[in-house]
Amino acid sequence: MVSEKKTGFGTKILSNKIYPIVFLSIIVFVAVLLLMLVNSFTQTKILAEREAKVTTVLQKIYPDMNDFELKEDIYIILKDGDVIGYSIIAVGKGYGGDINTIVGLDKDYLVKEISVLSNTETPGLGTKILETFFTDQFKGLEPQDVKLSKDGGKIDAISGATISSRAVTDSVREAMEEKLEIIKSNNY
Amino acid sequence: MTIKRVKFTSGLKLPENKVTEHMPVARLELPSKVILPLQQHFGQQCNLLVKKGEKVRTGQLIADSDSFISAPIHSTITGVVSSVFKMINPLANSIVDAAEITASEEEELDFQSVNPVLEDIRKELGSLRENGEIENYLSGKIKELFDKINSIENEEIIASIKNAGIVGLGGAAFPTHVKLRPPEDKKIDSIIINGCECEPYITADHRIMLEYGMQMLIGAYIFYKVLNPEKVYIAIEDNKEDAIINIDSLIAKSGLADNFCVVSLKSKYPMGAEKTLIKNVLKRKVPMGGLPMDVGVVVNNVGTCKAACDAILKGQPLIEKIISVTGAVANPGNFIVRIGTPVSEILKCCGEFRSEIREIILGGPMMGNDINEENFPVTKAVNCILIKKGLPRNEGNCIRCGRCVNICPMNLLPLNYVNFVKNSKFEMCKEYYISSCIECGSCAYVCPSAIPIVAYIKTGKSILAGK
Amino acid sequence: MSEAGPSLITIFIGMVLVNNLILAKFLGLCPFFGVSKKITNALSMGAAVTLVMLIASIATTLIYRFILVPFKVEFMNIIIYILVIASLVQIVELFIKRTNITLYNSLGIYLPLITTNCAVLGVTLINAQENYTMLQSIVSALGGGIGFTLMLIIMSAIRERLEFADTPKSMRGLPIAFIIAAILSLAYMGFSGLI
Amino acid sequence: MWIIIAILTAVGLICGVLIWITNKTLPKEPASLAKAQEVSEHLPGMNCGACGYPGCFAYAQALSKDKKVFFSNVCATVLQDNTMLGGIEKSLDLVVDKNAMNKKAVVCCSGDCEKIGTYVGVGTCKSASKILKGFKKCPFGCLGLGDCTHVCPQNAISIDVDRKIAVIDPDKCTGCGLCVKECPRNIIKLIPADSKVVFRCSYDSVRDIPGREKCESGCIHCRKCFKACENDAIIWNKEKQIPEFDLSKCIDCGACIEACPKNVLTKLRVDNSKKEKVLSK
Amino acid sequence: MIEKQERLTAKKFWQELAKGIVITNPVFVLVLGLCPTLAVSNSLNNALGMSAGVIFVLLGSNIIISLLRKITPNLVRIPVFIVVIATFVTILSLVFEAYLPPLYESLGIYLPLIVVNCIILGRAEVFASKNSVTLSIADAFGVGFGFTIALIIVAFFRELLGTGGLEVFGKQLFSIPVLAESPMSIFIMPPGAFIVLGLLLAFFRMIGVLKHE
Amino acid sequence: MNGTNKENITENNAENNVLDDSKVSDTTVGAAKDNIIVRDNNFISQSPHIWRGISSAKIMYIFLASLIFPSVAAVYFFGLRAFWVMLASTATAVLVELIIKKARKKRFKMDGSALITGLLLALTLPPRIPIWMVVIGAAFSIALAKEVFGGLGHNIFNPALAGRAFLAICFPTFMTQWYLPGNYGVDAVTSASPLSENFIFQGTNMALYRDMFFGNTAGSIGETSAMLIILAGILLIAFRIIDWKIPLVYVATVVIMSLIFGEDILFQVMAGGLLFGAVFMATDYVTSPVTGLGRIIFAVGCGLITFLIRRFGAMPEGVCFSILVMNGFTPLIDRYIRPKPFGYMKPQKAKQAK
Ligand SMILES: Cc1cc2nc3c(=O)[nH]c(=O)nc-3n(C[C@H](O)[C@H](O)[C@H](O)COP(=O)(O)O)c2cc1C
Ligand SMILES: Cc1cc2nc3c(=O)[nH]c(=O)nc-3n(C[C@H](O)[C@H](O)[C@H](O)COP(=O)(O)O)c2cc1C
Ligand SMILES: Cc1cc2nc3c(=O)[nH]c(=O)nc-3n(C[C@H](O)[C@H](O)[C@H](O)COP(=O)(O)O)c2cc1C
Ligand SMILES: Cc1cc2nc3c(=O)[nH]c(=O)nc-3n(C[C@H](O)[C@H](O)[C@H](O)CO)c2cc1C
Ligand code: SF4
Ligand code: SF4
Ligand code: SF4
Ligand code: SF4
Ligand code: FES
Repeated sequence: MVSEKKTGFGTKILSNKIYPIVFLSIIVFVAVLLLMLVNSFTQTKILAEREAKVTTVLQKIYPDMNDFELKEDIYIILKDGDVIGYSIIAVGKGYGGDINTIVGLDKDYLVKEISVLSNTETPGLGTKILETFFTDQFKGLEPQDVKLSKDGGKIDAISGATISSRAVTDSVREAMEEKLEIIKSNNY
Repeated sequence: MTIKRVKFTSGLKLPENKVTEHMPVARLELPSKVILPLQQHFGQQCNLLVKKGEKVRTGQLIADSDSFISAPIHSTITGVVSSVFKMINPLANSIVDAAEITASEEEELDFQSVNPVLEDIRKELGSLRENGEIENYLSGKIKELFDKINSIENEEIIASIKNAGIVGLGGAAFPTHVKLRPPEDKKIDSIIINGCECEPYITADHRIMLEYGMQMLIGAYIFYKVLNPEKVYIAIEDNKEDAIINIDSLIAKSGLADNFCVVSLKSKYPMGAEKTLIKNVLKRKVPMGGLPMDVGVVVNNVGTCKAACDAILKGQPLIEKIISVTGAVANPGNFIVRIGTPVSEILKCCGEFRSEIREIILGGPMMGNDINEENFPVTKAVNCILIKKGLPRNEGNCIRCGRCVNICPMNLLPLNYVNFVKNSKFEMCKEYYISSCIECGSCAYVCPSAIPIVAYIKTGKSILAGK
Repeated sequence: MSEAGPSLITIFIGMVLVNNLILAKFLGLCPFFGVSKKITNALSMGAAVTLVMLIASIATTLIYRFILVPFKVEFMNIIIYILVIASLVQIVELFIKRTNITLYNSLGIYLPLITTNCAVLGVTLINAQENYTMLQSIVSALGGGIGFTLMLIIMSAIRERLEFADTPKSMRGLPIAFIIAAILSLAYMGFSGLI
Repeated sequence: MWIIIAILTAVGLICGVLIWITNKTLPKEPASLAKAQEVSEHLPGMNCGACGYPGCFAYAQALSKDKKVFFSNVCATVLQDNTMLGGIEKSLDLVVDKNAMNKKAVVCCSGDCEKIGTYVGVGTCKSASKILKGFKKCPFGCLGLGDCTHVCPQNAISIDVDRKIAVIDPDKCTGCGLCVKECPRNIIKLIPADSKVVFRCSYDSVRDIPGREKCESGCIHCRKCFKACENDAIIWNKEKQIPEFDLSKCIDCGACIEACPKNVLTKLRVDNSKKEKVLSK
Repeated sequence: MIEKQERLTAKKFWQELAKGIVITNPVFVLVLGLCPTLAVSNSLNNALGMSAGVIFVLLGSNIIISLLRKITPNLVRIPVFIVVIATFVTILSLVFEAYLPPLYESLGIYLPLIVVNCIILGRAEVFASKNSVTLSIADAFGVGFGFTIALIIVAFFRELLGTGGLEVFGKQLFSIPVLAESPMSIFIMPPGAFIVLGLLLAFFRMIGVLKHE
Repeated sequence: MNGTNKENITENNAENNVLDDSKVSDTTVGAAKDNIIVRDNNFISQSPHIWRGISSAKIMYIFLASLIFPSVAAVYFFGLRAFWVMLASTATAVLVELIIKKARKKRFKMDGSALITGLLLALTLPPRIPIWMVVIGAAFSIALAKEVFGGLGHNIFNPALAGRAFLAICFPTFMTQWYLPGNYGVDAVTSASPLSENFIFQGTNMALYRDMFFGNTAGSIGETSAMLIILAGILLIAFRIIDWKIPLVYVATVVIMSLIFGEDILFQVMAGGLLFGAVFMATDYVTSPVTGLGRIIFAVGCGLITFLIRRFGAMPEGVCFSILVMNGFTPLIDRYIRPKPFGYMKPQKAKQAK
């Protein structure tokens, strides 16, 4: 299609043997350049969004917080510079995939509140882990109590969704046990 | 006793319905006319040698062909060629020439010459009327007879069989002389005489083995002499115990026990089909697309043996044969009929139909062909006339039950052919080896959805053959 | 492999059965429905896709680990990945066209479709998302390709059989293929939780 | 930032080079393929197979190798369509006399005849004709089970339920000839599209089959049509005992049609308003 | 050919537009771009977001490719087209991530996959690389709207049956009493997507909108 | 190309050729061919001219009869509620089939297959599932898993199982609520089925086996009593309705896998729907391969997948899904697993022979 057009100047370039390579490179170059530009505009906004998201979640758990610090995957919640709690992320394997839960601890290392950030459970069944009747059970528990009642803990599983319930509970407990050690040893 | 019993075989257990089993063979009176299609065998159609209006005698050659795979045709009564026309051959679904011969009063025989050494036997046989007498006479002189037969050249025997127009009477009507002349490189080590008669209703072969046992055995001996195999097996299903015993004793009497033996087979359909028969008797498998002689075997029907005996001993060409007339008729029976006798003449002797809506089937219920009117003649390939109540089938969807697959003696997948033919995928039929099907009908018999599978297969085959 | 992560067998089973590209992830549907009428075509299409997937995974993992991550330009992955894949397909197409014309005819317009086959890009993106190592990427691509081919073959065998079926007229062809895909996907949901 | 841009551009460059090298090193594609590609653009693309090749592209390949194929294996759909035909003529450098090649299929059977019995079996003409040459008295007549209707890509064939025979709509028929091959009784014939009179009987030379005499609606070889034609357009075929037509002389007067006592002769376009389409696709 | 088409009339523009929506509806007629259609049609929200994205990319790439059509060498045609498309997709995904994070998350991997949406490359190959810029714009809009309509129809059924109600941009439109309590969740899962699209295709064929095979 | 039309023709033809005794007309034709009798009441058909006479419908009804065992047990264990579930399911199945056949202008034949589908579906459901869900499931079975493919004989997937899988994914909550037999009341307590995560049995193994053998466990309404299912299976095999290969190989595979992985064999065999599926559902002709070897492969596949899902998967039960998965493989198996024709020789060998 291209070579048929015989119009003076263009012909020479267009029929050059390595023209395809050059053309492709130019296109890639322009595209990459363009993307770098766009990215530089949006980057700040994206980062801000991400941070805002974390803040809103934390804000919900600690209404009176006004700042936080991130150390070794642990959010240290501050109010006017004083530590009022710690937040950690727990990842468990549910029925449909990973379940990410944010666990808010108070100063005494007890669960203040948990909130499921993302999941891929069966709607209407596994997704009941989002509901408060389930998450409220965690309030005030120590790590060793964060277990399904079947397994000897204090959390009642959602009927029909044991797998999801267990995934949340176990991941919360494991995360707490692991991170509390870090918190205690480093004295955050 | 030299009975070999084969116990375990696969196959279909059919309701036998062999009502004519105990009815002795009766000779039908000569027909007032016969119709002789010029192709009654597998192979080339013959050219008519007589003209309309010409007078012919019983046994006179009226049609022949130059082709190797072909068999001449003889007039079966004495009379005048009253017309020459075309007719539909129901067995091959083709249009063939045919000659009609109207009988005259007196029967005149025109048999071929017989080898000089057998001349006297023929004379003596000619004086005997009753079949029983013939049998007795033959068994009396059996050793002498074998010697005489041994002294005849193979070529001459084969030529006589060819000139007698003998074809396989087991159903395929394959010219017998072709089978007696295997290619040089194929050594025949066994002959199987097929007395299975696995189809329901038919009893013609059974009666031959009971009443014409000696003649059959002599026929078998003739084949034995020509092909010179190590062993001759006479294969009979175990529902014909009397025939097994009869043949066994005849073998013993004739001193053939070294090389001849009776094989008793389970009565399963399709035991009589060449390939299954060879498998069951000899445990050999005829290769796909191959012939029995590829595994060193020749299979012949008992009727063919008797015809060979008639031809060699009496010089009588194939002008008559034994058939069963059975089914929904008042007086069923086994009859000797002249070839070419219209079905209507035979049925006259058998009384009224017992069923209004009926099928007239030439052959057995599993493989026979329907005809639509009673003027069709009995040809060389017909061994039974079966009148049956029509069976309207309500073809349903295949439910893939696999029954057809299990039953198929050729290990095929019959259900696929139905789909392929329905959807004109004939090439696929080839891929699934449709040509291996022997059209035994087992699959259609067991199909719970009443699919006429064989009809589909026949369609597919003939389309592939480009017909 | 220094990084922890799902074991290779988990990745493989996951890609073949549990998170089958076609049935669970909705990737590569166009060729799945387009090239599944005959088993032979399905096989060669599957093989071609698997091959491209494998090479693409290796190339993109290299690019991801050694260019995009160090320079913190992960957002560039789409454009670079697709460039690599498109070039690869172009090469494969040229290769088949020039060496085996019958194969080319039977694959016909679907060869270029491999480029736009979501499955290939999908696998490379998943690899990046899950931060798989080289070995893991290879296994994941292999699993993805095999899962894709398997479904393609199953589907084509079913459709070959359905050619003989008395399917309602308006259901013939694609609609019935969708229903088959639905029930297949239903059946393969039974594998969930295997990993 | 410039480094990364440079690196990524380099990736693009590498890709381009690889493609370029592949292109150079592999053998060139045969020129015929490009030609076939071009030809196939002017083909209908239905892949009906009527031309005798497995598909349109195969046909195109054959055409690009030898353009005479167009005359031996003509694609009737192209013949009907001027733009396609023009395209083919141009790309193959051909001149096609459209009229000479244009054909219509007609069913050479004019009606139901008696049946010889109740046929119970597979409902296709192919199967039915395998047994006693079909269940109709005439061993040549149309069985009316409609095998031909399934193959017609134009849906031109339907079954006339009254007469139980197939009827072809000449306006839809493109003369592709698929039905001719399909009919097991060989009674569909291709005749020039400008034929005026159609002889609708196939019962010619084979006669006198007992019980299967010629049917009520067939030719009785009375020669009345031959006598009725004043323009010598009918030639009597002595061997087959049937009329044949000289198109150039026929003036479409209809005298022969009038004369035929058995209504075996009809116009190409018969009035088929009564016809009920029951079995077409 | 090309010259002729460039003498464009307003009528032709509208024709192309309409053709894209109905006659060559990318989903129902051409059956292309299935992956995003099925993957993101589990809710009306996602469907709308996806459609917007597709229209944007289609428009952008059609314009650029149409502009480049005369100087693009055949050998690297596809890589070039796809790079152009990918650029737009990346821009889109950056913008979505920055300004519409919820949508960005729910579209997930399918947002980048717009790049391989067969529709877009298909249009580039079949249309934009052979036609003028204006016509390409019409084509982009036509096909884009066709895609949108298809997506909305599919999403409508899936969300309705799968959740027992409809919700757009956070507003509950309505819900069906019994279903809302125990929704047929299969419809927002993969099998449901196949079923809905399959039945829709059959339905359109039945009422004669689409041709039978 | 067009199965529809051809079927029409056959039907048409059968109707055209109705046996009408009044039409018996003896016509004598021609002089030379005297006494040729053409009769309308003459049948002409291809061989064979006899037929065994066990029709598909008969097979279906015998199969249905064998289903009486688990059905009666279901009512005994789970009360009238089970009966209503069965009734709703069968009625819906037959009704939907009728409607679709009518809409497609096809003959509706009561061949019992829809009854089987309906009943089998019901027997695989938990006892307290809401009736409207049963109706949806049965409608799905017949409409989208059977009739879209063309009806009896054409479907790829087992309709009853497809319906069950549909329900399992649609309404997982309801489909995972089991009840112990015997308490028919409105407020019956849920109980775990033996394969469930939290199934705890207080008692000896023997007692557990006994309960499972006689059917005194929680589970789908038809699957609990191993004894009756085995009995029905033996009868079906004896009457040659089902092929022994599928159920036997299926169960044997699970047994072998249990041995390898050290599971409790008797428990694995009797728990859940394994026996029920192996006897009644994997044996469905339409959706399983036709050849013997094919069936064995099919059954082994079913067994492996069942065990895989039970042991490693999230679902407590794998029978339904494994049979469905293998149904998908059936056309492939049938395509490539073919018996060698009688006397088959490899092409080269055949050439050498010639
Ligand atoms: C389609 C389907 C989806 C399911 N989804 C979930 C889920 O999201 N979460 C869960 O824990 N169990 C789910 N299950 C149920 C599990 O397979 C299993 O039955 C349950 O975990 C057992 O819980 P129970 O002991 O509380 O009854 C689902 C089941 C099916 C059939
Ligand atoms: C083309 C052809 C050639 C044959 N040639 C021979 C032959 O040379 N020798 C032989 O013994 N049989 C030959 N046969 C006969 C077959 O072996 C067999 O006897 C015949 O087909 C009848 O068998 P059936 O009744 O089982 O069908 C031939 C058959 C066919 C079809
Ligand atoms: C299904 C089937 C069944 C047959 N049954 C018999 C039978 O019962 N008796 C018999 O003599 N031939 C039977 N034949 C024919 C034999 O295969 C074979 O052709 C015959 O025995 C050869 O002998 P002939 O040439 O003397 O006829 C049968 C053939 C087929 C295909
Ligand atoms: C032995 C046998 C087993 C059957 N099993 C099933 C079954 O599991 N599910 C079902 O829906 N129908 C079953 N049917 C009925 C029928 O075959 C089934 O509905 C077909 O799949 C419909 O085409 C069975 C029938 C028989 C004879
Ligand atoms: S397929 Fe042929 S050989 Fe096999 S059972 Fe049927 S008719 Fe007999
Ligand atoms: S016996 Fe009949 S129903 Fe059974 S598989 Fe064979 S053709 Fe189908
Ligand atoms: S013309 Fe058509 S309907 Fe008539 S016999 Fe031929 S194929 Fe059958
Ligand atoms: S009627 Fe025959 S020749 Fe005419 S278009 Fe149809 S198939 Fe072709
Ligand atoms: S959109 Fe076509 S393959 Fe995914």
